[in-house]
Amino acid sequence: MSNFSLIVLLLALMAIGYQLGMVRSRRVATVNPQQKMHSRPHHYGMMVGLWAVIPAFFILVLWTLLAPGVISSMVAAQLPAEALAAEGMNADVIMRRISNLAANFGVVAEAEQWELAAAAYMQQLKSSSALLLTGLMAAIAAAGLFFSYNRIQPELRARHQIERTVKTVLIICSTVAILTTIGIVLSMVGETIKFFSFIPPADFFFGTTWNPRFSTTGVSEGSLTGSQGSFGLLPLLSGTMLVAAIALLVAIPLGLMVAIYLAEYAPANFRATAKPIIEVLAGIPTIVYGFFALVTVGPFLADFGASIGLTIRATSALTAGVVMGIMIIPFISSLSDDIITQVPKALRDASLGLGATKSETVRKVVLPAALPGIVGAVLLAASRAIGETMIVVLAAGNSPTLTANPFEAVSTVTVTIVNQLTGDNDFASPQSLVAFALGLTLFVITLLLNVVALVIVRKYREQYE
Amino acid sequence: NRDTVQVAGSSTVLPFSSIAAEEFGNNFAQFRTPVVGSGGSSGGLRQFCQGVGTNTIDIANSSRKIRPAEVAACKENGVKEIVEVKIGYDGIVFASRIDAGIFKLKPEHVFLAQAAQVPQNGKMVANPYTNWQQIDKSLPDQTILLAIPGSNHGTREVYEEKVIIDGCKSFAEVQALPKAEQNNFCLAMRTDGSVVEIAGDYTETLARLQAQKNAVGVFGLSFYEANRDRIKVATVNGVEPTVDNIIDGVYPVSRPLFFYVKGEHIGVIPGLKEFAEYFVSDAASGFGSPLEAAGLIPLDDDERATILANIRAKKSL
Amino acid sequence: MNNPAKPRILTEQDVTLHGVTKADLAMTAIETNSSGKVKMTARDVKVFYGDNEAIHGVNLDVIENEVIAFIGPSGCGKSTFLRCLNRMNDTIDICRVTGSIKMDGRDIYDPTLDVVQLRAQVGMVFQKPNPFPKSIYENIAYGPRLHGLASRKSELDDVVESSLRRAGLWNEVKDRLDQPGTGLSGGQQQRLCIARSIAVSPDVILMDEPCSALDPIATSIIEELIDELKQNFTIVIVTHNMQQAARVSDRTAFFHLGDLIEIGATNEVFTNPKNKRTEDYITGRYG
Amino acid sequence: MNNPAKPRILTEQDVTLHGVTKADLAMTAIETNSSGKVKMTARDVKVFYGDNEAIHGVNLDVIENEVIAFIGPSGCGKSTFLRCLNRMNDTIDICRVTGSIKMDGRDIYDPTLDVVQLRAQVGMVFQKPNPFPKSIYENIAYGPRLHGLASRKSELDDVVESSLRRAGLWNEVKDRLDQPGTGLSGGQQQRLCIARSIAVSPDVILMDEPCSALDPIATSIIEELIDELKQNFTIVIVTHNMQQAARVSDRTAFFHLGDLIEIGATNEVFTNPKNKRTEDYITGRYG
Amino acid sequence: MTEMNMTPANDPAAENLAPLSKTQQTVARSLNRRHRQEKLFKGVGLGAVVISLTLVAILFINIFAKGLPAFWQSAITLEIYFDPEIIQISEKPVQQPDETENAFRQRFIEWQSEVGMVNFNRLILEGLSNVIPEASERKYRRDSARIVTSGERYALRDMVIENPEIIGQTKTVHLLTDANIDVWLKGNIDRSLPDAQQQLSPKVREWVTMLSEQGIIENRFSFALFMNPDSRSSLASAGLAGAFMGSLYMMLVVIFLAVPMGVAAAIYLEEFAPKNKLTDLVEVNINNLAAVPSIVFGLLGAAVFIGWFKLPMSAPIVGGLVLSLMTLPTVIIATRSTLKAIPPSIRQAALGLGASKMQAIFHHVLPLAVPGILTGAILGVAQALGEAAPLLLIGMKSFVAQVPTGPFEQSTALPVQIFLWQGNELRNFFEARTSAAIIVLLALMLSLNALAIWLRKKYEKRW
Ligand SMILES: Nc1ncnc2c1ncn2[C@@H]1O[C@H](COP(=O)(O)OP(=O)(O)OP(=O)(O)O)[C@@H](O)[C@H]1O
Ligand SMILES: Nc1ncnc2c1ncn2[C@@H]1O[C@H](COP(=O)(O)OP(=O)(O)OP(=O)(O)O)[C@@H](O)[C@H]1O
Ligand SMILES: [Mg+2]
Ligand SMILES: [Mg+2]
Ligand SMILES: O=P([O-])([O-])[O-]
Repeated sequence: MSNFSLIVLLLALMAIGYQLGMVRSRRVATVNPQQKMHSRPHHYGMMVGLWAVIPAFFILVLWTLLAPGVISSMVAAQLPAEALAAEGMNADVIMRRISNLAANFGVVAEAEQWELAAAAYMQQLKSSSALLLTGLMAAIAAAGLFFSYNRIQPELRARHQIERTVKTVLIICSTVAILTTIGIVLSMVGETIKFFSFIPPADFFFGTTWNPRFSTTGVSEGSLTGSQGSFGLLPLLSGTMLVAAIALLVAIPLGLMVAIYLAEYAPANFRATAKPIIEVLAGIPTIVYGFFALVTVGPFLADFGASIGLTIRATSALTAGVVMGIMIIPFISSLSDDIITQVPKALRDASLGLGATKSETVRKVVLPAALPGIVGAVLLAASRAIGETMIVVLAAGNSPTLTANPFEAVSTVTVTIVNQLTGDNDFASPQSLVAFALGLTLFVITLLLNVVALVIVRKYREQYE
Repeated sequence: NRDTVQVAGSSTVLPFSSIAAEEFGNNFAQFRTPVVGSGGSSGGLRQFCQGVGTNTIDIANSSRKIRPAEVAACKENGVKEIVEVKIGYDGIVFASRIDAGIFKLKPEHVFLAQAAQVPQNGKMVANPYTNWQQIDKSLPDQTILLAIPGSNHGTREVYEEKVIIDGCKSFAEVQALPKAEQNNFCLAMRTDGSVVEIAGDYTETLARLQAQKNAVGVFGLSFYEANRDRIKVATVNGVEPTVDNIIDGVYPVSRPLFFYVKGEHIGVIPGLKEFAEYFVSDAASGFGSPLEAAGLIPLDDDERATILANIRAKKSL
Repeated sequence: MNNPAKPRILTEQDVTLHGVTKADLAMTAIETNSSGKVKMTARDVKVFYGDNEAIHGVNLDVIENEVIAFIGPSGCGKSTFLRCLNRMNDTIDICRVTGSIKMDGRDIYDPTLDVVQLRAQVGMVFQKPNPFPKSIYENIAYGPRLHGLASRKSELDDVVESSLRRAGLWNEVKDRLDQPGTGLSGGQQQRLCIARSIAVSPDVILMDEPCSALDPIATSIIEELIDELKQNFTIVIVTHNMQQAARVSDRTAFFHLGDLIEIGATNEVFTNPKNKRTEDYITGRYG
Repeated sequence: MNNPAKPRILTEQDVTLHGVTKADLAMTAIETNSSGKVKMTARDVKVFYGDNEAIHGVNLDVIENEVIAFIGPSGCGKSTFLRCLNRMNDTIDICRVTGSIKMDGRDIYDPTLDVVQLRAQVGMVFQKPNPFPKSIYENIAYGPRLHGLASRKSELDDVVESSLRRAGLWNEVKDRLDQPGTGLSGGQQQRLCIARSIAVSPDVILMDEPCSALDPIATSIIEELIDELKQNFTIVIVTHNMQQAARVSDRTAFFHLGDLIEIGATNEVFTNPKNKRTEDYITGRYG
Repeated sequence: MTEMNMTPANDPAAENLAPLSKTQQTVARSLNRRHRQEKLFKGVGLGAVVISLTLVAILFINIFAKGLPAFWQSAITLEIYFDPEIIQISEKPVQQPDETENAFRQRFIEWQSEVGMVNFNRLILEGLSNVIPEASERKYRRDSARIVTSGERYALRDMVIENPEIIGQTKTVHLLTDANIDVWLKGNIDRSLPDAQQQLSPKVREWVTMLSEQGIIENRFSFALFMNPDSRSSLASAGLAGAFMGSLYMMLVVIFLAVPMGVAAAIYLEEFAPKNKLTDLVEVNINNLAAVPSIVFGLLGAAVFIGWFKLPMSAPIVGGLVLSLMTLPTVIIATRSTLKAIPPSIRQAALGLGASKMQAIFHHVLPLAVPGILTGAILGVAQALGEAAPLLLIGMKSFVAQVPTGPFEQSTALPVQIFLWQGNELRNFFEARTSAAIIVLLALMLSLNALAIWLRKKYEKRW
């Protein structure tokens, strides 16, 4: 039976357990009228349902994780030793061949007789394993059901059991975020280490040229295979910072002023309409922004620059930054607006009562008080800016040079990750592996950024509450 | 078990593969239409070599030949039957905006326009050129702005191999360099913004041409064909990039296109073998076929017959 | 509180004894007996929250350099009326004020009047202490800096010190002026707010139940402060604590359900109320 | 705790009068004059907020079906002690309680005791009215539904109606039971909260300044309700209003700075306080 | 400090105004400057709002101006005679009572293949020659084959498969014209360009001009755009149905996975978790996840869901899982801040009535948090819906010529479709289609959001 249908069955069982538990608890209650039941009937029902399902589900998970390993070792134990010796192959490869055969996939060259036998054995083991699992689960579920059913007594704290289960589920959900982080780190660390076996870390972290080359150009000549290009992180980092800084320079003043106006000055219904409209800016696909930057903003900025005697490239850090800034306006405006409205009226009254004008109150009292929240909003926006890819791909000029001039073309870490990863590079070459090193570096940088921000916010929070 | 053929790989091959898949789906009612993914030649091959089983792809498209290292990696992971299928050729052209000057390029012009250092009077000096006319009087009076494919494109490899290296080695100064350093020298690019690497599709190159009148871009032949009203093409060594010229081998910048079939999956994934055969059939990719209409430069009939036979025989690399 | 067990002592006799006229009662008592100059006058002031009339036409004068206490049961409109006096009600969207309130002869609801200036002249201490989340120094310096009252650092330091001294807080905080004002105890915070409001030298200070959140010791400090402040300022104080009203105020006004029921010299109001409801209230019949 | 500084006012006479044994005296005077059965006993209860001791060892009995009032200046620990009685202090992270509190002889801080059940038995009305943002009906029905007190809709309707009637709110809201409870006026909200807590028929009701936000009329309704409720419930009420304490309570306990200074029959405490501080407080010397 | 004014002004109604004290004079002097500042500040705020709204407007105008034309597409109206001479097929199979399902399907597929062998192009050609007599001439064969887009022959085939009765009848059908004709008719190609730069041959241009003057070719609302999956071989029939369904499935996964899980995590972290170093770490970690470039989630998804859990490639389920992981931090952060804002008095009210902590949260706190949770969901889902980068790595940047019927079937997604189309060489055509796809994406996003905003309003009312 497939895992899916097993799960459906379990759910059905849960419903049955629920009913049984309810009925039973009502009967227990009538039998012991002098004693108050600790929990409500539906709590008992739910408890029986959970008892029926959770242990069985646990078995299912465990089995699914362990069974394949057990089966292969059983098959491996069955393999004729002389055949193994004769093949002189490594056992891993043989097992892969056998499991391919068992899954009805072809293998290279004709399969040996003993291989076919092993495959058949494996298939047989698999089907009996499935049977065994179904049986075991049925037994466990029934046991759980009857165990809990019989335990229903007035003093049994069914609600506590349920709440403990729910809390466990909540905890599991909150570990997903952590598991994701671990997953991300794990999926990058190995490749990063491989990358550093090609390129010394110092060259990566402090290198000032980014020119990874093509891992294979001129392979036919054979002369280039040794050449690895340069993998200096700094130009990419400076590009990332430059673009993000410009974006924040655009978004922070605009977003903050929007937030202030909406929260402090605008009439309620204007605010109610304007806010969601501005929020749309965050939902437009980034590729649209990219083309908007490339086709509209870039040439406009270039012409504008020319008219005031500045050389601005059509695709530059400025173009990408400005457009990205537009995209993250709502992150700052909406979140800050919420936070500004949360600043207690008492503070405003205190300032107004001293004879401050509204703007003085906003600037000197409300904004400082809202600062921790605003920092959070800016941080989220900055995160988005650093992690953004498409706009930069299209609008920043994709030129990894170390420059602080916003009118020049630049490239960023994220763009480079995409390029190197989806690129036409050997997947074992440093050109491709560098993507993982870049990803991990960016991860660490944003982590540091967040830690710093948390510390800052904490500091303010202690002062301000 | 999976009943749809899964393809991934080169974005150059993607349109051709998609058309073949669609036609296949329309003509073979008993099979589902194959799903064609992209992600670049290497990306496809990487997935291809992950192993055998339903959650790995059946076919990898590639705008270059599979490399020995990749074959080894494949074998390492149990993918041992790799059937190589060549489907045709692709031309690469230089084009500029329709209202810009007319270019009659030679490889050395392009090299001089993009190199970090150029040979001058026996010495290597930092690239002094900012206008095409400084490179050659026959070229238009236009600021140099080259939009070349990014290093994530298979096209870049052909471009460097057939244009840059070629142009570069025509200089005696370069020939004088030690053999091992020649390529390094040739491929070093100026970083003053005159050369832009395009990581996206040809449309992005086109958009760049639209934004900047002076830009010269690198395109696939079929893309140029479909946009003749907006861009005009440059001759290379005086040869027009046409299908005939490419088939005859007169036009220098062209390359073969491939796909690789996972032999282990043949007979397991329904329609895999049939799709591969259909792809190289005369109806799909011969002369007058939909693929030719889409810009593929077809193989000649003999070559196609051999390849078809290879598929039937599951001839592995 | 005056012991609730003894309310009956107010007799009919008492009332006549204090010679209250009928006219006085009819006008809802504009008490102008006073010795001093009139600082603010309110005539027929009504306040509406939306459609709900919270104050029903109050007439009242505030005399210069006096302490006037507003008492009355919860929800009777004390705070509302107080907030009219420096137009803090403007900050409540649905609030509307009619009638006239003048200060030094000038209508403070005149559209040409600058409300910012008015609030600088009529300071306010709120019911709940609301220090700025800034340092103690900055809390005090905020107003003077805003209005440009001190041009140099040393002047500002002087203003801060003298304000804190007068609020009786200087000794407790002089060593930690740079620490946040929110870190002070409730009573200290309230005194900080008082110091903050006297730092801009207003003419009138409005205090809305300044001691409601305070313990007895803190309360007595604030009461002493009020005593001292009335040398220079006119003070309007709202309190639900009759003992406090009795202790600190020169005159007392009793509000009930949006009406000003009675106003008069404090000792008179407490010992000899003219109105039955006042009597009931101060003797603890309700509230 | 009966103030350790002033144990002397308990004269030998008093002790014999009420038949207190020596042992009891050693326990710092647990006042058990009473006619009724003891419902809750607190012995040497100390409460800490972090390192700060807010209650310094209080001993106190609550008698069944009495109304006991806690009075005392702000911050003296009335609310804190009240919250100990149904373990609402558990919800404050930094709060720690020592000593023993028993209800019907059972330690309520016993780890095996189900705190949820305790709170169903000891209901609480908070200082600030906190209706659920649900309909009036749902506000009342929530508790009975939670505890399965009414199985059918009609039963539930009955519970809702009788609870609202007893809280004196039925006439005002009977036509709008489906409207949000938050839309009621402050006083109505407070009565709603009272109705909500009596709907689950607790044994003891704790009320933390239930009238602080109310006008006189609402106050008197609640006071009448308390009078009525004490037929069936035991009521502990915190108030800063001595008139109220005098009117509604059978016994009064005076707290000061975390100590229980004095406890006794209400008329005795008010007319004849044994402790100087109690006297100062109730005569308005401070507070 | 205060310099009280000494003027005797005993009459309270006196109109001669009392002079101000010295400090108040200083205040009065500062007022002009401060009021100017006030105006400026307010003006800047209003300006910022106006700029932001203008930017929204510009982007929308930009997208709509480009995309709207793609909702209409030129089609030719032809009388098609389903000629029995050309359509020589056997009887449509009917399931026999003794026949198994499988055997019947086999037979039906054989019959379908037989229908597929028919040259439906000939039907079209004959229909064409009714309106263009020259079309059937041998020398114009190439030209006449380029009028109707190639995919329409399958439309005719499907008509026959659907209902073999029509063989022998004449039907009026609207067939999509070739994409190049559409571009030409919409005026996106400069008609004065020389032949060498034109996509259409002179003959075709002549015909098309004539037919559109006669009204035989006209712009019709393009249902194909909504009903068809993507197509490469017949560009004019390319549609969004596949991508739309793919995105929809993914969003369902995100909504049913990321939102509940994020809320659960937020509840635990905010209401239950002890406040210590570990929870600080978790908080930083979640904030940091929000900053991880989306492509990295793609890497993770490929490794975990495809490599480890062996889920199918290119399937919306995997895309949904990856996007869920990506959206999770947004939902958690939004929910946590909402939970923080809910007054503790509500929790205490419930606890005081004898509700357990869990009950207090689920009965009272969560319902109140719904608006904030929905805001988080709006932001998260909008982001997930528009995200393409991580999908590249799990095989969703694919050409899929079928509409998926479930989340486990291969499919593509709207942003990916936008990606693929904007890279198409027939730029004039696809520029518009890309924008049309963006409009559809925005419409999907806005309708998901509208739902959330509606719910948010509904729950907000109760406060
Ligand atoms: N912001 C407001 N919106 C609507 N009604 C209000 C508002 N503020 C006060 N009210 C109403 O106006 C009336 C008077 O309220 P006010 O705050 O002036 O009472 P108060 O005398 O200060 O009472 P307390 O002693 O409780 O502070 C009350 O009925 C109150 O409900
Ligand atoms: N959550 C808390 N954290 C820290 N300290 C607290 C907390 N709650 C109360 N306290 C402190 O405990 C002491 C007693 O407070 P409590 O609230 O019990 O006073 P109260 O007698 O109810 O006063 P009031 O009449 O003002 O309500 C006070 O000093 C107060 O500062
Ligand atoms: Mg008030
Ligand atoms: Mg309290
Ligand atoms: O996608 P490519 O064909 O350029 O590898």
